Amino acid sequence: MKRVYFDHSATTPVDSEVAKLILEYMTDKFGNPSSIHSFGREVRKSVEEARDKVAALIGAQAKEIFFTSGGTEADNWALKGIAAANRKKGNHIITSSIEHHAILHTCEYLEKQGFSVTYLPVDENARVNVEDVKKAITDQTILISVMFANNEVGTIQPIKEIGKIAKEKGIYFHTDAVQAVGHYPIDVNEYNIDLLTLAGHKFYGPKGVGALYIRRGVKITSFQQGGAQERTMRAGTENVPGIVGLGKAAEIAKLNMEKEIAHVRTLKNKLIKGITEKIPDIKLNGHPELRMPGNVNFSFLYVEGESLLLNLDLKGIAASSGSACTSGSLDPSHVLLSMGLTHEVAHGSLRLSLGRGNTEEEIDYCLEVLPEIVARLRSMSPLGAG
Amino acid sequence: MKRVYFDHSATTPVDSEVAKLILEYMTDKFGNPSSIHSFGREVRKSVEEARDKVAALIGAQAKEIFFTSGGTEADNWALKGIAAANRKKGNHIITSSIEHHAILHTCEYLEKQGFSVTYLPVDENARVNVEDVKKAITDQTILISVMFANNEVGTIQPIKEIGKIAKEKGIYFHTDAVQAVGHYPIDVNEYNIDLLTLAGHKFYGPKGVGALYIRRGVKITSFQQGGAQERTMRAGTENVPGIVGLGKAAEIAKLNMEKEIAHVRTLKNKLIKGITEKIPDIKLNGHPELRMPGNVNFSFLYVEGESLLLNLDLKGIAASSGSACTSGSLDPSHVLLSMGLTHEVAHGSLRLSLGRGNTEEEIDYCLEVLPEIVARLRSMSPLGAG
Amino acid sequence: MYTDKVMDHFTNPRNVGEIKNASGIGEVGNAKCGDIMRIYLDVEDDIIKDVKFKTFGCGAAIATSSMVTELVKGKTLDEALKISNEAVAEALDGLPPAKMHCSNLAADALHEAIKDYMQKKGK
Ligand SMILES: Cc1ncc(COP(=O)(O)O)c(C=O)c1O
Ligand SMILES: Cc1ncc(COP(=O)(O)O)c(C=O)c1O
Ligand code: FES
Ligand code: FES
Repeated sequence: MKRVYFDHSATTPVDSEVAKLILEYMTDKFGNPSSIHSFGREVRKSVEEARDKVAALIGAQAKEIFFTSGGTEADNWALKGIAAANRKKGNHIITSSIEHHAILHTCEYLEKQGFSVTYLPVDENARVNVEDVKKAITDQTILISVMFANNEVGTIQPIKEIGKIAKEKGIYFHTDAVQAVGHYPIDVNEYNIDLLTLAGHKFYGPKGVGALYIRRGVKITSFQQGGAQERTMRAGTENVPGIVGLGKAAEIAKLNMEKEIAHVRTLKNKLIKGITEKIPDIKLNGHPELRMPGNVNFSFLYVEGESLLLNLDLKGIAASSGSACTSGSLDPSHVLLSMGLTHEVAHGSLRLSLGRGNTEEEIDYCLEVLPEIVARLRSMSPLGAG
Repeated sequence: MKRVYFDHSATTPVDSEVAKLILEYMTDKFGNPSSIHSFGREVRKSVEEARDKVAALIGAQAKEIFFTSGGTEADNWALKGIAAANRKKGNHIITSSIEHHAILHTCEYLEKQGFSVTYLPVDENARVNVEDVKKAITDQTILISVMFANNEVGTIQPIKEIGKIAKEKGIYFHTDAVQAVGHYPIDVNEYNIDLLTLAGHKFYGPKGVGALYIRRGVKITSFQQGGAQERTMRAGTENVPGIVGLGKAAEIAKLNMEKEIAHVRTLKNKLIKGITEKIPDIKLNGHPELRMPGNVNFSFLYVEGESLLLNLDLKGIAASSGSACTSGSLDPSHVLLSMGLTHEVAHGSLRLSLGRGNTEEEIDYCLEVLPEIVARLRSMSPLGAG
Repeated sequence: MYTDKVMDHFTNPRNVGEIKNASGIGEVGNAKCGDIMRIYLDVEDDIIKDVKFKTFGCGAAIATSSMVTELVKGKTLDEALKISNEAVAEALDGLPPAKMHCSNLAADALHEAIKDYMQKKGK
């Protein structure tokens, strides 16, 4: 059967050049960068070259990049590390209500440790209001953490404006840019970002490796104790193949970004247009313009997301949903609820996230099968016109 | 030039079968295990099969294995997680003075958080005395953490005896088995181990992945907050290729263990015999019998480790040393000092750690070049017989 | 994730639809968790002559709805009342643990429909 992958926001395949490089660093260049012999020295150099490449992708300096085991670790580190190092200055953190769980659950953890957290609301397009950020600031505020782009609905936040406010007030600004890095131009200096989270597996790099950008001078504690790796800030034998792969993925992303944005955006527009024309009673979730180039998210009224997904899967199409049933929790997506969707409508959401390998034919195929599936499920539904 | 790798305790090359599998899971089976579509389901299954294999290697149940980003994370998690979850029961931890920095520096971190830590001494062979463990226990003791085998001198600790004591007293017992797993038979039930750390890159698996074994019923907090991965105990998108690779490495290790131990032990004995016969004024570090099958560690009096290493490296031989100069710190190895070596003698230590790929010819080659190098360095030394 | 039987009932659900002038209608579930099931009964002489369902929900919700209609068609009301949610899950060769409580409500909907019938008949 034809297999169509429309779930790039969940994870991406590893670029074939990246994979080849990783293979080389597993079997030939397998040394430990802490070793002083030739096996160690050759990989130490490669790790530093990868650091340069990751830094270049976001306009940072190499010394400001610290490799982690992924986005979740970097998010945990940013929040807990800033909290621990700046507790004397204050105990208040500002974030948004639509962050990834790696941020939200870490905030809940910090609340138990005595920190106080403001969860900013969002509008119906999932955007944070810059005025709300200003109003939330107190003399206790030590950190603002707002994601660059949302993983479910793709909405891009007013990062530049928030960065400006944070800078003026002397408050650290962290952004979880896991969904944006490699797919959208980012410059940490232009945006006044102090800390930034990225993860390899969201832009054709390997799983199990990510990075935290920490602006020089930011006060933060180390995350894991042990050896002196990552300039004593993150102990543990470096995941050399992963790091080298991340570097390569960053290099490729920077090189091809414009071309890929154009490609993915064309497909996205075609898909949105097709769905809108072919299927009644739907709602586009997320901001109509300020959204990630590859993100398509619709709610199909009277229909539940998991059954939609399973039907698409039977046709070979891989997608994702904000329905509770896909996550094993009771409530549907906190993002969709924060945007003001009712439970029913949130349950009927479908995310199709496009990537560089997708084609027009795949969009056509999806536009062929999706209307039938929605119609069939609606004919079974006790809700709505049904 | 001939390149000889005698630094398997630092890291190992990835087994070629393991590497092939990892490649497959980067490019073909690249799904996110949390996804419910076919790309997700196929890898979810592979992750669980890998868990079975890792569990089988140490006699655990699959549900007791939690994947981490490596040995350091697992060590940090074990100590901090037990400390946080059992603080009401007590605030005392027992460990040894020759642990890896991933344990020692985490203990120092916990001391700053109000915990009290006993660092047990070791004898001249780097062994902990079981009576010392007993004496150190107070009614506040919540955890004993003693490594299975030491990374520098290879000494194997009285794990079974310590496990018995811990069980009798109702105290949790953690062992950092990073050096032993895959190279030495371990059964967590026979040894009464409650928590065990392992790392893939020490037994021909990938870097950037490890595991913490947590016996069912042990009270421990989660390590990273975020998604519901690893049964909510360790958030973050699973490093699927790494985990699958770790599983394969575990399977291979279990299958070949006896054969490999025999192979490596033969080489080790030949190397120890050769060095002893050919070079005067040396000292074998670590226990003469109770040591890892592939570990050779000598101090060469009147000689400094880094210059020894660099000279060996020039001849293509990769080794390691307990000299301060190789680690960037000022003091030489805390392990060698704890064993009672003087600073000078500790500085002259050389570790040659053998692996499955090494050959008799490589041992012969080393026995050919090493005596010359030592003699040359000694002729330059102001110390000793010079 | 789902057994073959679940997938069979999910992809080819039996007895989907409504019954005009049904003898009894039962509805359970709530939108919060994402499951709403409605069962329609046509009862004659205490025997379920016909049964139909409409369901908004996940794969498990649709499959259990379909299965329960198959189980009760032609049965007496007493027999139908004895069918439990667990029995429905079992008839499908089991459900994933997370789905057992959330979407395994089809027997409840059936019982509600029978109750509705009884009330209408003034029993
Ligand atoms: C916005 C966002 N933040 C954080 C994460 C967590 O990253 P990872 O799962 O790679 O640890 C993800 C992806 O899962 C994400 O989409
Ligand atoms: C005994 C021991 N514990 C812990 C570690 C740390 O493991 P990793 O560097 O893979 O995080 C190592 C290896 O470096 C080790 O030898
Ligand atoms: S001998 Fe030179 S730094 Fe130690
Ligand atoms: S619809 Fe939510 S679990 Fe079934």
